[in-house]
Amino acid sequence: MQRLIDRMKELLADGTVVRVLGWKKGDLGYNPEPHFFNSAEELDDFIYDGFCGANLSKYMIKGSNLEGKTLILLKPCDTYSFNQLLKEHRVLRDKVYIIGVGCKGKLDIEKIKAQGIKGITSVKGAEISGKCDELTVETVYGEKKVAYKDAMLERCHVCKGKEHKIYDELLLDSTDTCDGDRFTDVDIIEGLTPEEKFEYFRKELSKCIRCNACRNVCPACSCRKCVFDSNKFDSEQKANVDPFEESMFHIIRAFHVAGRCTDCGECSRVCPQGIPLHLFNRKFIKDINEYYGEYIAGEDAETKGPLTDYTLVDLEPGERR
Amino acid sequence: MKKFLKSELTALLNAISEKERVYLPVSNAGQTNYDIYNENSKVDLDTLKTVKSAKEVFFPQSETLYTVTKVDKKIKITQEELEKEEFVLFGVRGCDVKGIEVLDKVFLSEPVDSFYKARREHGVIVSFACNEPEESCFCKAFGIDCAEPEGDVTIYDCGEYYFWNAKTEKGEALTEKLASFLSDADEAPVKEKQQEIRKITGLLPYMNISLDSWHGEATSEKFDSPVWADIYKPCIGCGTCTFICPTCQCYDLKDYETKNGIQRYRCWDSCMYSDFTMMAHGNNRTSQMQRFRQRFMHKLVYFPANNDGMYSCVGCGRCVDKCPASTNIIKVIKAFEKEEGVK
Amino acid sequence: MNGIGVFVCHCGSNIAATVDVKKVVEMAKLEPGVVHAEEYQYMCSEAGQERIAKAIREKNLSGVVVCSCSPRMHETTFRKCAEKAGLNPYMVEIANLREQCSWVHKDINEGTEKAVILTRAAIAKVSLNTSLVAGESGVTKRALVIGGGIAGIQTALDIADAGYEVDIVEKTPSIGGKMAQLDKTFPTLDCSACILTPKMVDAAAHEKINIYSYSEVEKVSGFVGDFTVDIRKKARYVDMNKCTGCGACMEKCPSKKALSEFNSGLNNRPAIYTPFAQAIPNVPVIDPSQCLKLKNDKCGLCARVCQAGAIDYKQEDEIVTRKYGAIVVATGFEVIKLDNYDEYAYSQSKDVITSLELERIMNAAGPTKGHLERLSDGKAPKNIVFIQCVGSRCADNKGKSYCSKICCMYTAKHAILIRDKYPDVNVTVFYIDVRTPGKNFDEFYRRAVEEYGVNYVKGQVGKVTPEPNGKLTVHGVDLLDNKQLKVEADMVVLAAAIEPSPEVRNIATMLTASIDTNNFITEAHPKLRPVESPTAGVFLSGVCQGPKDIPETVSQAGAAAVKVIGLLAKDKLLTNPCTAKADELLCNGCSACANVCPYGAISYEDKLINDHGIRKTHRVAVVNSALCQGCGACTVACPSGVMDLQGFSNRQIIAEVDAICR
Amino acid sequence: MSSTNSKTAAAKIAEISGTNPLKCMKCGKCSASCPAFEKMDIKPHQFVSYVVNEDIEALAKCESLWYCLSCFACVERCPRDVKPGKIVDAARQTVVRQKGGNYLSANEIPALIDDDVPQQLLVSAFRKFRR
Amino acid sequence: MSINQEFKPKIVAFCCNWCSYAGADLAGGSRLSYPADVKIIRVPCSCRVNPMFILRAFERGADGVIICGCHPGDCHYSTGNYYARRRMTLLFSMLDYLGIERERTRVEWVSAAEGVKFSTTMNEFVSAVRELGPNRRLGDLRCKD
Repeated sequence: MQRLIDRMKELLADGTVVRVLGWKKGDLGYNPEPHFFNSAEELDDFIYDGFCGANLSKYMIKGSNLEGKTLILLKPCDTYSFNQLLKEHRVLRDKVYIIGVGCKGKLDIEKIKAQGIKGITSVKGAEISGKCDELTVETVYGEKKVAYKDAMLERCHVCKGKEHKIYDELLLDSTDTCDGDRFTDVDIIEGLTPEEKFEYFRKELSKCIRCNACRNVCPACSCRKCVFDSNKFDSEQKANVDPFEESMFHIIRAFHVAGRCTDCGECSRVCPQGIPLHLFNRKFIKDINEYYGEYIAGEDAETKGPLTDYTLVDLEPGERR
Repeated sequence: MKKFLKSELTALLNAISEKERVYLPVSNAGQTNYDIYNENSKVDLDTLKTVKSAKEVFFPQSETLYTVTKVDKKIKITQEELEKEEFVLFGVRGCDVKGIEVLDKVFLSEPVDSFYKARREHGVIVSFACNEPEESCFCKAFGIDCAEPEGDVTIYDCGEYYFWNAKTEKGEALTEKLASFLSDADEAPVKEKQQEIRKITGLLPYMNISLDSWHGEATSEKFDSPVWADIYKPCIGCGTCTFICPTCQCYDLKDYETKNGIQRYRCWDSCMYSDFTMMAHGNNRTSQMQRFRQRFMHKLVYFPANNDGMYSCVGCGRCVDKCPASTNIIKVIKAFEKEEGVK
Repeated sequence: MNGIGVFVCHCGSNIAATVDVKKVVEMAKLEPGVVHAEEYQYMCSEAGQERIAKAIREKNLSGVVVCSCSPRMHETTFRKCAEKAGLNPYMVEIANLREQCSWVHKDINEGTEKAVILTRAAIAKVSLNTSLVAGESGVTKRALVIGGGIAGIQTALDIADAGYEVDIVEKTPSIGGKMAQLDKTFPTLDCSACILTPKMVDAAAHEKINIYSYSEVEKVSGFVGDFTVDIRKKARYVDMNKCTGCGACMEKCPSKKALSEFNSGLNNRPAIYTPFAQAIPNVPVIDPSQCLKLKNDKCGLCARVCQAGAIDYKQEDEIVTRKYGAIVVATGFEVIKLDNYDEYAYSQSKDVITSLELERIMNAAGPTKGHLERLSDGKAPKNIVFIQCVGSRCADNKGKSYCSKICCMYTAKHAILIRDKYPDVNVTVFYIDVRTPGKNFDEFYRRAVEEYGVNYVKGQVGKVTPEPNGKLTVHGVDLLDNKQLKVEADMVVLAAAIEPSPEVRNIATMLTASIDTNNFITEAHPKLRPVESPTAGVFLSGVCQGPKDIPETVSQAGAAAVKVIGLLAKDKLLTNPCTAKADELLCNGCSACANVCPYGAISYEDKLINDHGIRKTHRVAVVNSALCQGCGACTVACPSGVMDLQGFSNRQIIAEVDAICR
Repeated sequence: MSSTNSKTAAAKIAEISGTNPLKCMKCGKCSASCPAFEKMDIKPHQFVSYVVNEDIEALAKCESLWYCLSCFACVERCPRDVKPGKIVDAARQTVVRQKGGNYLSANEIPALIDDDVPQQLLVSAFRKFRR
Repeated sequence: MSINQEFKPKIVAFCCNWCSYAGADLAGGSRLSYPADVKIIRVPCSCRVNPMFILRAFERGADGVIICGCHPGDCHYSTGNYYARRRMTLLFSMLDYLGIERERTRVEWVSAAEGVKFSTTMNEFVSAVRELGPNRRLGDLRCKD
């Protein structure tokens, strides 16, 4: 990580960039936050470890409006989001210098806590330079050990690969973390009866508190004003007054990001109620792949998205292939 | 002091719920939130913090206030009925009990909110001492003792027994109703447990955070600080912190046209939202920095200024746990500490 | 908002019989915003319109709902009426109580209930309507005619005579079409070529007409008044400017195996050829699939004999892009393939032929030089049987559901011509019905029976079997005698159904003109607008719209020409004001809308936006309303609902949904 | 037979045959195609008229029913998809059903089969007699 | 099977102006009947139909929603129905995924000449929705009777 910090300081010093968009150390060992570092001194608080799951690409919408060039750190999966934002003219390529950083799988503190670990004061073993096998969690109730894999975010188990799709330079090594198929869960749900499906999603969605965290964190939800905040459409919603509104919100959100979602998994990561929101997006990704051919949003910044494209022989609605 | 066997809990809950609604932490699809008890409920008193706080029992996320119907071309208004049945709110932690006290300041002072008032009058609060406080907890900073929470009744979890301590008239009345389950008990195990809890409390990183510089008179000094411009940046403008907060009380009024008239309802709103307090001329606060500042200024400065020094934060730490960008009130306080320390 | 007026039309009893119009009026009055409601016998009548105008003036209405027939029928009528009374025409909405309510349902309660709901939806919509003003667009004073048959030639001549430039695009090497292949025409029996070729010459000589022969339309974009068309001029391998039309090349060409298209494949033609002697342009083309030089670089004889040096083996297809104000489709027809009717032995015997083939046999320039003879052995036939309705009027999926219209008459023509020239030949015609509506048509048919002794038998033929002796047995029935017949014939002529040219589907797609299940192009209105397609600026001439004989085709061609002239005579056209519009305050500039716009009407600008006092420069979408046709694809592509369609706005449609579901 | 009965009988024929007699345009291709035309008292193209006119009684009594070879040439060639052969078939079925019982049982058949009997005859015989 | 004959489903039909709306007019003109439960909303093109509209209809108590447009290749705007086809394919597959019966939503291509198809389509669709019974899964409870 020191290599990374040195390089960032170098780029700040030679004027290539005027600020760094990275992660700032937290105070509990697992809670770093996205941060704009404006000087080399500030970088003393910089961190890049297993808990830096947050996808920084969306912050570049803001970053693109700032004076001068911003250095942004992108993990392999974040580069897809960045490309997609670039395609939609939401970020400006010439306002950014991209260091693609390696990734050994990102951690989910909820998964650690779900193992009954409470009162955490620090976590060791999450360093990017380390081997990333085991975490040592210090708590007020004693020390606990957790296998790194068991604490990894769901998305890292079905990682799209550790290749950066856009960058100016690359730093730090990655480890392959993929050990599952990302459509398994979608398949399982597709196999349920309509009653079971309804029951499953009703239960999950009933937890939704309409906090909009999923939307606001989503790099594809980059609208200046969301339809659900706007009165233009008579579609404004603020609370889950009725179960329908939760379904409506999540269907429409999934639909709006269909063909644009890079499956970065941020929606599920941030949901305070642990709703597996990525399942909606994955469903669409799976359908699009099956119906219209393999398509990975954000693989590049040019290809037309599947919903703004067509072929003469597309599947009819309701037909299955 | 009374006590009952932990194994008797279900029977006790069944007994209450025969006559009255019981709200308590229930696990649903992997998350624990307050819900109405029934025999199939997966009661979860072990999870320290429900995702949403207990405030929604008195101040639901959305509720209809009145309905407007049209009879020919005339308009008729029907007010929604107020709460008139007794209910029990069971298993509330100390911070959430305090949160209700904060809400009382808002809704029970003039003009009184009749919907809230009716619910408060009909609800009995059974609180729960925290055996295992967590790293994000900082109730102590607000003078809350999680080993000895307020409430009509307080329950302490000690070994195979729940100890039961009625503290108010309402609590006594409930105790009487449940007399068959409760036996007299010695305070000693409770005291012992409380010692244990307080020891842990001392070890937790946030519990002793200082609020000295935060008070009703700090308005201009804090408002104009350059710190805000830096610390707000990670904020993504979602409403997670507000909606899980036990004290946030802002709401919006909206209309919904149903087949049988137009319902006017209120629903929680978040000062973090870009369309909060949207008016014809636009928004009061035009940047996320201003919105971010508003939330913490309100919790730690404006509210105490108007409520005899009472903060509208109770240190439950939910926002610390749940913020998507890992920014929170603790980070704000610490940032100011650093800035002011530098000065 | 001053208030909405609701006008419920009885349409005589068309609506009133199934919808309680008084109830509709009563219910409409209860809707919010409605200040006036009335019913009347015929709202579209002058008196009806006057009622609407009066209410608009007197009650100062801000919106009008007319509950009447389909908006496709009278929306324009009522809009004009509103405009005259001082209301913006786009403040009028129609509740379709006739085509979509009273005519569909029988029960008056059901009908009335639905009518009330439809009216409610229209009221909900109109209360959100905004005044719209039509824009203007220019007119390119040039017309394109696709197809160079009699329909296309006549349309082109009529347009050109009015002083406008016309281009004809013909896919074959010569104009002339099917009529050029005909021997004689009914009922006058004049020589087809004698009346057609002067018209072909006129077209070629006309200074306003430009013929793209051996060419096809490749791409069409734009809209009424301003179409841009790519025309592919297929390589002829002969320089049009140098060729003198001497024909030496055709004579010398050693490759003579190709079947002559013009002679319906009954004889051969060389690889370098003009379809027929009177071809226009009289410049041959080289068929690359037959030419030895082009196929394997041998031969080259034609280049050597051509004194003008017109042969150019290196010629390539050329794309010409031109602008047009109007497009006429005159793509004509083909005879259907007879694969599904093998019971008539068309594929088994050379002596079973189609009527079009008979035309060529009868023609002096045809494969038999006009002698009636069997193609199998060249002998003169003694007995000829005609079978009508082969592939027409079929309800199964083998043939066409429609009547091909021309067969009865040309069969009578053939029968008369044969009996006239060869009185010893017996002619039997098996028919289902003989249809002769047309001037002098029935008289013509009767002459075949009465003067020429043609034997007409009512009853469809079951099958034709070729016999070992070279004859054909026709297994028929005489329904009037209730007898089965076995007729021995030397030749059987099938009146095969006609169908639109196969290219029409592709052309219709390019023009966004709709076609029916039989591939005929749909007219804008079956009765009132028979020569226009629903797509503005696209007109129909000839059989592409439906089966027609020559005089009908010529009249339709003229009518289409008049419509084109009417359009080209205008300097400006009013454009549809129901176009898309972006709210630049909230636009993300993400390009989703531009990606789906079929007209390239959306571009992006960096604009200084004032959001309640905060000024920022944003990349925002800008719609060119002259190009936008109002499909609305962009409105759905836009994730933030910023792009909206005027006249069909999100709020308006949602209001309709709400009103219907209430 | 009362008029309601003949109505239901006609409807029954239409239902069993799966055809719509009203689609017939009286072209006669069925009769032209029919190999048993000469023997028939009611000709194939007339079948539909009997159904349309609800004169099922006459149809049931006619000889044509039993002369029809079920070769289905008419069905194959009918341009209107009316399938006169199916109408005859349906009429036969109603008659056979009324008589009750089968003329042949499955077990009796093998013994009766001549080696020279063409397959088609066998099938049509079944169609005709075994209901 | 007991189908509640009393159940009168609410059916919203979005019809494109150029083909299906004209097809519906032709059905009327040809006096071909279909249930009065069907109410048509005219849109310029099937591509104008926002998934929001469909959900809105269900929210407000519709039991079925059908979208009719020109046949693929015949769109008045050349390509509108191709986009509609993809959008609706995905939307329907999401509804299905959430347990909303697929039979409640449908896309049909009906040309201006297909009055018969319009009427048979509507008859079929309405009876399919009738068989399913009222829409209880997707809809706002506040909008129920």
